[in-house]
Amino acid sequence: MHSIHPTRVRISTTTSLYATGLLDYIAVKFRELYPDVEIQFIPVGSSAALRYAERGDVCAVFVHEPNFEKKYLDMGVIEEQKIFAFNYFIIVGPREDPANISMAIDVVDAFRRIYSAERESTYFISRGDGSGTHTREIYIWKLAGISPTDRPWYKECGCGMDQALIIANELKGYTLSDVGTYMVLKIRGRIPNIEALYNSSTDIVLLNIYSGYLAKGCRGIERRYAELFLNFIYSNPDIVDNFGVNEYGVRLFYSARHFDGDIRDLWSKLAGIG
Amino acid sequence: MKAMAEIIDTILRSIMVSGVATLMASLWSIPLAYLFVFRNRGSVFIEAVIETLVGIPTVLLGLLLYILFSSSGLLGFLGLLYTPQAIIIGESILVTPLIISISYRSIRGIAHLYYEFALSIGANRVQRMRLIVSQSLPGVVAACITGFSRAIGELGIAMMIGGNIKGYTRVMTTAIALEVAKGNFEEAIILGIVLLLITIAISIAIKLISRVYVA
Amino acid sequence: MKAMAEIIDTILRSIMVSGVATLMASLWSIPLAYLFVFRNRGSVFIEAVIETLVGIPTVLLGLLLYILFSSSGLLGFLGLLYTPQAIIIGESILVTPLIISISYRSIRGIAHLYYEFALSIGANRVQRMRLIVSQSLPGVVAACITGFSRAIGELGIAMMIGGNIKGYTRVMTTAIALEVAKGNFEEAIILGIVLLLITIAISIAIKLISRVYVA
Amino acid sequence: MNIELINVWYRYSKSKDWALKEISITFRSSEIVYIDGHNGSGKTTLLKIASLMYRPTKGFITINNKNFWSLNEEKKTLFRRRVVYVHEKPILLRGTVLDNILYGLRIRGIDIEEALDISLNILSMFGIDDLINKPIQKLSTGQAQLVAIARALAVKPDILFLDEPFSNLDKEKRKAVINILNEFQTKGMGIVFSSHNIDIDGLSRYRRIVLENGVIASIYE
Amino acid sequence: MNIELINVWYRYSKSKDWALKEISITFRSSEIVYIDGHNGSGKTTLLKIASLMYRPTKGFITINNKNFWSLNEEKKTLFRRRVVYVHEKPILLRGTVLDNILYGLRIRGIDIEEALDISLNILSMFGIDDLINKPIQKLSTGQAQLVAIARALAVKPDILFLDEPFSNLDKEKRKAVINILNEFQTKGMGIVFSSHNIDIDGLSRYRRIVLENGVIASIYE
Ligand SMILES: Nc1ncnc2c1ncn2[C@@H]1O[C@H](COP(=O)(O)OP(=O)(O)OP(=O)(O)O)[C@@H](O)[C@H]1O
Ligand SMILES: Nc1ncnc2c1ncn2[C@@H]1O[C@H](COP(=O)(O)OP(=O)(O)OP(=O)(O)O)[C@@H](O)[C@H]1O
Ligand SMILES: [Mg+2]
Ligand SMILES: [Mg+2]
Repeated sequence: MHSIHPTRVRISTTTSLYATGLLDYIAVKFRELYPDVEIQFIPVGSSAALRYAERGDVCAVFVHEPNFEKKYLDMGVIEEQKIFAFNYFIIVGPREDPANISMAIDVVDAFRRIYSAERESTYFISRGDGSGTHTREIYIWKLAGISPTDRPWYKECGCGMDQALIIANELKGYTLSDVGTYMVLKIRGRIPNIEALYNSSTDIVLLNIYSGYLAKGCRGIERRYAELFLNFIYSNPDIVDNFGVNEYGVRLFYSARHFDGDIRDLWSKLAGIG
Repeated sequence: MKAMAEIIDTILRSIMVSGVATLMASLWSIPLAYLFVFRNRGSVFIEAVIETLVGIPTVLLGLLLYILFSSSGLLGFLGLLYTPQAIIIGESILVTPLIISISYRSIRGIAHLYYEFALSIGANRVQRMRLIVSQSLPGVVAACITGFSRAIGELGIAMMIGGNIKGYTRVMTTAIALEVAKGNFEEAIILGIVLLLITIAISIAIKLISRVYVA
Repeated sequence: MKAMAEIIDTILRSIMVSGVATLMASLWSIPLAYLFVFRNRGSVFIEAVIETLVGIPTVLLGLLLYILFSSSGLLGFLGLLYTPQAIIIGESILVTPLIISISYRSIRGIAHLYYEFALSIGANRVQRMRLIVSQSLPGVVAACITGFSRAIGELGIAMMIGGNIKGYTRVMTTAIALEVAKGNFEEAIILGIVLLLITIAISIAIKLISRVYVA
Repeated sequence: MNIELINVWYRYSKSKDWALKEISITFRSSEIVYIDGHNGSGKTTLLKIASLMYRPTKGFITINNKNFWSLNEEKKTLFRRRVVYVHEKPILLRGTVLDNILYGLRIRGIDIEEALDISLNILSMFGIDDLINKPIQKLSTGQAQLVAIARALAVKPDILFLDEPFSNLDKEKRKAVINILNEFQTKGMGIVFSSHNIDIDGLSRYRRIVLENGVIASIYE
Repeated sequence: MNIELINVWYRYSKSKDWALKEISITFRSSEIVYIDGHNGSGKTTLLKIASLMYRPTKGFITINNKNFWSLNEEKKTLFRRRVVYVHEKPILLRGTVLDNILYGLRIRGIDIEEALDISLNILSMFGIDDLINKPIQKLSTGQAQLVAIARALAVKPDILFLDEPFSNLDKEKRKAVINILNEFQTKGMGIVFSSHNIDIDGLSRYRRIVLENGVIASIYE
């Protein structure tokens, strides 16, 4: 039964997550169950997404930035965390890999190699926008005990993940990326000059955890449906696991459901590194 | 094919939203322009303010409106944020100074002349106003078209208070921005060219109207 | 305080980049405007093309230039992408139609008159050109200032081919966009107001110049 | 009809100087008055005040012994319809010559058939019937001036005020207009005009008023 | 100096009709010529052709028996400097009255002191020395016309072409200009002018040429 005025549930999300198409895909499936509910995604910068929740403009948020999430949780702005998916950060860089990071033993070693590479024009592109990815990158430099920010090859673009990858591709530089955005651009042929050079599914600092939250200010029917939607994602691991496999040839997201306890611990750890 | 349908949907929504915004803006801008011409006291000040507002950066206006419309904002209770109505309101505010300033200039250019003529030939008050309105109409229409062109090409407001929601508040400019983020340059270029064609059509329309006007 | 220094740095860079872009654009736009006035064959066609290009969406132009400048693009070997030079080139292309069209209109309005006058009083070819140039100068300067105003308020090109690299290609509009993405709305508003103040100063400058011009 | 100016002074709103000073004069039906004077002497200003367009800064205007500027809007319009002023530079409305001639008739509520009749008549009187459907931007300056004068005569005012009506006309057209004016005058119309151009041979007997610096310097009967 | 038009025809570029047809006439120093004719009869066109501004569509112009339009640019300029045309509507340059008077002198390479001298002289001749530093936008139409005529006379052309020079002048100024023209004529300057306005009493003996529809209809010596 379609009612004339569907209930609209607004969810702010980071642009990079939205651009993979996962959310729209899930929303379509959800609508099959709840035809009266229209899930509306507002793709924005990651920190802006949480800011919108704080101001009460959205009912839920999808983000992947534990340090920020923690801050807003502590402020009492968001609640009811649902970790619904994870994947890994990867280090991408020029195919020739001048810093030889594909031989690195761990991510810290990889960053050290980038730092001490023979330089002509081996750039490192930093998001520089205070996003979760940016925070993680800074954390890794810290673990490595080096500070690159005053180096001429260290470029802060103040941009989204897509733009950072495009810049890395053009300048033949390295950058830290989530695998989803990387695959989306790769498959469309936008970043032919760079490859995923380092990835690891064991390195906790490369773990990229996607969570959904309800905004505290959200009430009534909208909140009920938002909660339903979060539960729907959480309780349908197949959808998350299979999304994009046909199109991209690899898995973009792993459902968090099967790793529930562990992933929560890891999340708390990551939230502490901000 | 689904993508095509979506693109067309976005284009139609853009035209609709900007069209309504322009119409709304005309509703108050045109009478205001006439008012400023008729009561020409302090006109230098008003002119300066209006012309300054014409150049307001759209992100700034978008941001201010967002803060106003957001649920913790002054007008939050209206629930307008992230609706097409919000974009319409935002764009109508954006183009108001533009429509006023262009109309004002075109009306002022002729009002005195035709006022005197109407008086000289014995028109009564209503007939005088009617004459000035009819003689200045082409310039005013051109102003509205210019306003539409500005509205449809605008990104900041549509993004900040529209939210770029698929199938609901996504317009051509926000769609272009998103397609670029997705790496779909081809789609972005197609949308960009459609937008260009629309603005071409508009500039031709203005040319034709102003030809009638000179006539 | 470091933040303050950074903001000032960004503002100065914006002014510099847009200033150089406008100067470069003037280098070819102004002579072209004169050329179009002097050889007025096919002028209707040229006028239509130029006025259309004035309205080109900046994201579209930014995208096209990105494709051109990217390493796999035609001009990739120049290594211009993500440099201030790239923004300068992009903005100078962006404002070219604007400067041409405004200059053209202001020159055309007076060229015939002063050409005939110069001929009538015995000026030789060089003196005739010089007279037309000197009489049309204020209008041309106003056109350049309008171009600068457009360049400094432009986002699409600075973002797509400048890359918003901190301390290098970050300009006011891209900085505003970044602050918005970061959720730092207050900073974004401050930057937006600075941008607005600059455009206000510009519109006042145009008013003053055009007053001299009418004079 | 009598329009009497009683000690009228006029100053433009942004000006410090008086454009007209202590003007007392009466304009009547059936009479021709020629306002003479140097550039800037106040001819145009006087005509616009006498034709009830500008309100005197000081002094009064009475029409048939009624104080014009204290009448209500409606009555003012009724008087204004009996008096027409034609600008120095013709002001034409967008559209054709016919549209222009019709305008003055239509705002007086004259129905379209009668208005068309009158328009055709006046145009053929001026010998410009062939221009009837010409868009106004295709007229030469002289033709535009004829249209403006014809438009004013079409509404048969009691007194017609013409500001430099001959300035853009060549000798032949000038003659034609003078003949037409004479004809209307004999039918009782008052005509007041200003001119630099003293080649007005053939005009019926007129009174000449010379303005100097905003003051009436002399009157020749 | 003699400017001879030999069977000159002229057609404006976007026009189908000839504005001038088979014009043959000579203009000379020391002679006054009055070009008469209706609106649109070709007066302005003839003056602009004779003052070497417009190139005839057909026919020749010889100056002192040289075919003007086959000369090189430099020689053309030399002849043009000896002939000045003053537009119907005065065209003034931004700046002051002085800037305008100086212009014609400075482009002839006359040094600034001499040019200043000449300018002051001509302005006092016209009785407008007090306007010398006035910005041109503050001039009345009549004053602007005087400045344009003064500017032309300042360069002492062999032949001066004036298009409707009296149209914006009141009677007194007209008289003053006529006297000045007479004076220059007696010193050898040729003067050619067009006019609707036949009040040119006081002008020295002139030849009157009447144009009709682009053709010379009659010549009165
Ligand atoms: N709109 C105006 N604002 C201020 N002053 C004006 C205005 N119009 C005219 N004046 C001044 O009023 C005086 C009379 O002007 P008016 O136009 O009546 O003269 P006129 O005799 O018609 O001159 P002309 O022969 O040049 O048409 C002049 O000093 C003029 O400068
Ligand atoms: N720029 C032009 N383009 C086309 N035709 C023109 C142009 N200027 C004048 N004409 C035409 O050439 C003819 C002669 O015009 P011209 O200006 O020489 O007449 P005139 O005798 O000076 O008239 P007036 O007394 O109105 O100044 C007219 O038929 C006119 O319409
Ligand atoms: Mg006057
Ligand atoms: Mg002429």
